[in-house]
Amino acid sequence: MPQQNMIQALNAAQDILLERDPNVVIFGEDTGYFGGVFRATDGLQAKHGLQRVFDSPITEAGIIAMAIGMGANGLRPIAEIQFSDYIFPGFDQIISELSRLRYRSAGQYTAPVTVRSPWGGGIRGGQTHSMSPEAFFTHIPGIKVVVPSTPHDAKGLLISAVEDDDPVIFFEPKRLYNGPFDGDHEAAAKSWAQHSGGDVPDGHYTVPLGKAKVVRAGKDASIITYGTMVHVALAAVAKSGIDAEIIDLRTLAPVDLDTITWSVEKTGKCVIVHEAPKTSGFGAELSAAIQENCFYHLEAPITRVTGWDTPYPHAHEWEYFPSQARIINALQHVMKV
Amino acid sequence: MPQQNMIQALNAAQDILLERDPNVVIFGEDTGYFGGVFRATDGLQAKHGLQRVFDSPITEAGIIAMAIGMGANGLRPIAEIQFSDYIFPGFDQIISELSRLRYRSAGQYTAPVTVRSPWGGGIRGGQTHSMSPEAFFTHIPGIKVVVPSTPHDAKGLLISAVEDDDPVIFFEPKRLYNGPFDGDHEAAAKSWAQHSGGDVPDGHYTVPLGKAKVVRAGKDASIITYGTMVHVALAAVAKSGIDAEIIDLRTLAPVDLDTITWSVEKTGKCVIVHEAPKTSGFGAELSAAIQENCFYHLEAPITRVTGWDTPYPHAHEWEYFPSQARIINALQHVMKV
Amino acid sequence: MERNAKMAQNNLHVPSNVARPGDAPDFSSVPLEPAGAAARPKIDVAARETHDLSYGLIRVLDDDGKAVGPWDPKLSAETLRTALRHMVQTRIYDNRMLRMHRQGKMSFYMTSNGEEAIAIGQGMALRDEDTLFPSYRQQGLLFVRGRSMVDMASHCMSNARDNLMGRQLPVHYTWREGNLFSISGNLCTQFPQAVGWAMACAYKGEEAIAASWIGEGSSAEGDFHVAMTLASVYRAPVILNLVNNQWAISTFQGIAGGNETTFAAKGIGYGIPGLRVDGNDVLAMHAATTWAAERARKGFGATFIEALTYRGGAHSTSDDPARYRPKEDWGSWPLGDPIERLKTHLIVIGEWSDERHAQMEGEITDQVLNDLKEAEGYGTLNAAPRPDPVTLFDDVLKDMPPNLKRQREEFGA
Amino acid sequence: MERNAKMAQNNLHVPSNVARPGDAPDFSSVPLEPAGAAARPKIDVAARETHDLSYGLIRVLDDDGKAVGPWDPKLSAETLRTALRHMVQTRIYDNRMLRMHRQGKMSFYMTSNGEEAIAIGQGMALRDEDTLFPSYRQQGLLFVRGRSMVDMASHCMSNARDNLMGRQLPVHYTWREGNLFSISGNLCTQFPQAVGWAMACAYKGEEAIAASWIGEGSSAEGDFHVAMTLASVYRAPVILNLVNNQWAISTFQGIAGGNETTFAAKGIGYGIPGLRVDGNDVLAMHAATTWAAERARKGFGATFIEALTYRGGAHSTSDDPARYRPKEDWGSWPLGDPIERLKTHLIVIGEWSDERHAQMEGEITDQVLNDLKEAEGYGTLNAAPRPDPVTLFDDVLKDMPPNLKRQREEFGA
Ligand SMILES: Cc1ncc(C[n+]2csc(CCOP(=O)(O)OP(=O)(O)O)c2C)c(N)n1
Ligand SMILES: Cc1ncc(C[n+]2csc(CCOP(=O)(O)OP(=O)(O)O)c2C)c(N)n1
Ligand SMILES: [Mg+2]
Ligand SMILES: [Mg+2]
Repeated sequence: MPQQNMIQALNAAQDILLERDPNVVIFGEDTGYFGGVFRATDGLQAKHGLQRVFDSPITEAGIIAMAIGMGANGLRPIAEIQFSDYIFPGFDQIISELSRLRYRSAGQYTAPVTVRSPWGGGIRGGQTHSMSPEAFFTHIPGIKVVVPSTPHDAKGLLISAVEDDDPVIFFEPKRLYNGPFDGDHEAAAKSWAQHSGGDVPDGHYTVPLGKAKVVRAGKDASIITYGTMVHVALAAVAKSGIDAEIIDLRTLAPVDLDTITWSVEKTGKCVIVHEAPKTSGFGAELSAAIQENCFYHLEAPITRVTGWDTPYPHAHEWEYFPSQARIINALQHVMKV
Repeated sequence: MPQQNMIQALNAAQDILLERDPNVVIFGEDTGYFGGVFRATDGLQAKHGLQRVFDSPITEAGIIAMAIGMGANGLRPIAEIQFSDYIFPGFDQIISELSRLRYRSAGQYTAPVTVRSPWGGGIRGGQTHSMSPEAFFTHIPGIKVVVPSTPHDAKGLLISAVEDDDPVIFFEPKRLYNGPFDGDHEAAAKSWAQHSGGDVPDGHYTVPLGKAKVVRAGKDASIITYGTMVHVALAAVAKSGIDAEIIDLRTLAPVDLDTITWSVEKTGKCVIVHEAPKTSGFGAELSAAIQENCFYHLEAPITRVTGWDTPYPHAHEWEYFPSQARIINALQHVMKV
Repeated sequence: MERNAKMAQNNLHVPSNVARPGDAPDFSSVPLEPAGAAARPKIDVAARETHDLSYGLIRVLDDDGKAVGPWDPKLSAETLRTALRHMVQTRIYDNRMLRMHRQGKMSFYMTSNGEEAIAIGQGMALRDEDTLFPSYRQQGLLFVRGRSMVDMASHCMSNARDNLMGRQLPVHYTWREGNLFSISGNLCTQFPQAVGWAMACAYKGEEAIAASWIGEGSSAEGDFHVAMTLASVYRAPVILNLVNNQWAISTFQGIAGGNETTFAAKGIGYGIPGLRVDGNDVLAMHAATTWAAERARKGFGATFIEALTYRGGAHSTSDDPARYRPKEDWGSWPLGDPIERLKTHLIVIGEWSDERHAQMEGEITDQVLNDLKEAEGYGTLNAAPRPDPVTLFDDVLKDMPPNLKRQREEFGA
Repeated sequence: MERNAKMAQNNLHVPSNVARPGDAPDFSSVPLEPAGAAARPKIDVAARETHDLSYGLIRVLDDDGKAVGPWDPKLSAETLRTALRHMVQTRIYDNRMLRMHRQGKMSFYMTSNGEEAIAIGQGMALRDEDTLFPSYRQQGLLFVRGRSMVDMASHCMSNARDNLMGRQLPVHYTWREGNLFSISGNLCTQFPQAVGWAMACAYKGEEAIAASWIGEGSSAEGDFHVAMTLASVYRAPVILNLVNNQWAISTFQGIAGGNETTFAAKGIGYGIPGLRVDGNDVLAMHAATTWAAERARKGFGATFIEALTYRGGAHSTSDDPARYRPKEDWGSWPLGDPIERLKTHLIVIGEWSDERHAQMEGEITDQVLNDLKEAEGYGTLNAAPRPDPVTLFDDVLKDMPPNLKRQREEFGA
């Protein structure tokens, strides 16, 4: 099968979507001529034309609002927010408008908008190029939230997202664009060519929204995670000697609670891992929901391994970014019981 | 002691703050000449002058940004956002700027801003006058989040908030402005004059930030809540025959985990109640933290009673707003074990 | 002492030059340019050349009730009578609804008293396929587009016939069939959405355009700028309208920046022609909109229109204007009452009379009463029938997600 | 087929009239008004009367290197040499830092090549007590205010001497001592904050003012409008500057709206005078800022200044401009190189020579190398010493909250 990195997979997905549906349009800051600061739309303007893949002014509110108007009027916009740290000028248009349009109009108007945005840390981007703001979006009824962890899933999920008739916030773990990253920042960079997740079929295929994936089967404990942390967790488990199951959520909203509870009921132990700050992070919802559903199966407290409750630091990135060691600690902690 | 409703108490707090500190300024939409759409600044412009209590243009981003600039330059602004549903155009200025200024400047610049905003449902306001967006703010490092439930606390907490050197988001349960509301919307409106929380001392006093209050001692179960739901929970417990302890958090960030764990360890059962949608609401963080800290004391799953995962409806407000009945159900559920 | 010393030298400028309760209304700053004086440029005019139009005032109806000057849209008497009928119907509907609010039949209401010429004049200058993105104060658009009052009132009473299933506050209409977008409670958000909609019209090669309305107070929101920027950059076929009714709840237009400039002049800074129009002159509103619509349809891009008017009533049923502005100020508004002005014009040109007017008012009143009564039959906010409560779980997403299914079950469905 | 039919009639306008790699640079739209031609109005001028200034170009240095016209600030030769020194130092510092970035000593860097006259000319026209709210491309301000390069580079290398404790990306300086506000990575957010700061100056009755800078690309953000609105309404003593360096990363100024108007003209729509100034002419920048500062201090409110310039280098170390613009385009920029222009002027007036210039460059280079070396002694991004990691838990709030205490403990402190 062809090997692609995540950028290539995302680019291919968009190319296919543009090809198949004349109503698909792509815009965002630097997404047109240049093809995006991460090159996810590279070549698409040249191929599909200025009017289908174009640059927007620097206004995230405008990018979302324009997408709403276009989406309601029959187009299927893919709007790029250059970094998810910069989504907040557009937050009102997402929470008050995009997410509620179907509900408040009782289905008369809807906007099938996909918002793509590079997300998460690990690239020395400091506090304004590293955020993981997914928790905010999971608290908004009326939108879906997706985070892929491999090129294969990125392509299949993006196609699903754009073809979905609901608004989708599609967060891309930018540290995974060029290769899987297991948290060991001192090791040589790995490439997707050596990873099965880099096997990306040609052409159109979908990975369904709302379905988690067991990326490592195990019986001792369950690790619930998504994005870059999937790979950090895999490496941690390999080193830990603990037979932990790892679940890659892929879609955070609506979350696949069935797969989660199936796993936790089996293992009785659960570690949740994400990059965002702990307090009111998405791990809180996961923990609460698991505890509600698996209370009688839990043998140890559900433990969260997360970023600290501080802004994302620059120099101390590796003291902030959840490490394999912290995951191993948490696993040992839940196993001790 | 003088009896005041919550608006009068908030008004008195601001009057005192203006009086004591020439650097206190108040602004927001309609806060100046008119004294605010809920009258919380009524009479303050006439008394303290046009330059200290004034109207702002309709720009929530501008209200926050102006407060940041003024606050960094030595003033102590109280910025009103007319409804917390309308805080989102200012969300970027809160999350990217206000909350991080101290951190990113390593303490060189700080902005002691208090953002007051009417919050929560129960007034037939529909989806744009009823939201409870507190969870978003508890996920932002660098700000404090306060929700009072009585006139007494509202005054004391607001004075603490404004005198605090950190930014504080101060959410006011608008359904409690004129009287305690226990969720029974068909009953005659009650007045604060008949409620001990309406005893509001004259002059300057403070209620400390970061300290929860046990509003009803009990031994069978713990109810953790805040805002309007404190009163609904009180009524529900009274009817339930279950001797539940009720904790009014008052400050959500930083939350008083000591008081919470002390109570839950005692009762072994916990019900969390809030108005906001369930998924990733602040109840998720509470549940996760309680489970982490009280795991071995828990005799039943922590149960959340919340708004549904929909936008706030208009006609069906009372089907949405968490009722006494739902709280009683949850209590019975945790007691059944 | 120290405080007072400080206070003494406080140089912060806060605009406050407006008449307040107890003062006589002061409208001396309202420009009373003579009707017919403003030039009517070609539709491909450069924005810079609309300088005078953006600081002046486009008026067609003069003090004697005659239509004059290059902006006279030369509408037929039939069309003018239709406009008058819509305006009168809007006024009567509004005022009856206000009464029904007092009777507890709905939770909230907002009238458009005094501003009827804007929605009606502009609405009539547009085509049915053009999509409208109004604020909450252009109910006249619905009358132009022929919506039934039974449906309108049913929405406002959140009853079983409400096409929004009781999910929205009154007056926040949506009517897809009539190409009227979902009205938002969040100010100004619709402005850039209308631009996106218009861009999609251009993308699809359609002739349809979009039009949006905000209040002068709302124009301070960032979304205003965002809309203007996008409309300019992509030359979107959109008409962006600002209704300057002098008030934003209790704050006067100076707080929105109106003391330092006209609102219309903002257009030019974006390279968008700015027109300042007498908002109480239905002919002028119609003419300006016709001009802007042709400009948009021919590919010259957006137009920004400031309609100068006065909010006749309270902001909404939640406020009492007597607390912040002089009583009876509406009566001294120098641009008059839009209904009276059109009525006079029709009489002056011999196409109307006081008798016919009174008769029409009577007919409309009957119909309004009739329709509102019929609507009440479908329920009111506090009297059944109303939408089935379990529908509150619908339409969050296209297909109900598992969390909502669980919650609906918990709800007892 | 159907798709192609659809595509054929796509009428969406997307600006694209800019030279791209392979094309010859095309600067034909840059207004080359003769130096000295623009009028210099009184500081209390009405915004409307700056119409010509906002569409024209204020220039002082003519093609022969002479200072001409009413905007000539008549600076002493001493002051001009200081300006030249700051500009040269900025350029040399920038370029050395770029090299250090390539050596892995910092994570990121942004130069201000070609834009030095803006920060330096404007910085020198302000007073030390005026607070500066720059974007990431006005490092020249720090030189004007006398910050040590050791400290600047220490920040950029996030080393043990970094006054920001390693918390910020390079070039996102904060320097309270020098009244330079915390530079944000979020575009345009500082613009309305500067207005708030300035309002507090007025509130306290101070003479100090605020000044802020954004790029032309950033001006599309809602915060631009919010800042202009607040500055207008409250007549804030602030100077709001827009640096139009033609590019926002890979997008040209047409995408920000520059094809349809000048940026300066936006000021007028707010009732704020708009000045368009040759940004590569340090005298013009100084003069415009002096005018605006006096206006602000005397209570007449804000001024909006567009500085027309060209981004000489890459956007940042993260992009390669060869992918989106013609090579060597900077060399054909019609307004020249700001350093060359000031140097020529000083030579023309007999106050400078090529020899002295070369000597100064040598001295500055030595000092830069020296200071950067000293800074490296305090560590680099990848070589100790660096700020103690446990400090990452500090300064979130004034007092560390319990959740952070627990986390710091978990961290192992
Ligand atoms: C984002 C937002 N902020 C605040 C409000 C509250 N609000 C509702 S109407 C209004 C005044 C609007 O005034 P204007 O734009 O002039 O419109 P008008 O009511 O005069 O038609 C305000 C402040 C809101 N609905 N949305
Ligand atoms: C809110 C926000 N959106 C996007 C970005 C990403 N970004 C950083 S710089 C830049 C271009 C800015 O261009 P301009 O304002 O012209 O300034 P210049 O770089 O030319 O000085 C962009 C899009 C950001 N930092 N913040
Ligand atoms: Mg208004
Ligand atoms: Mg630029």
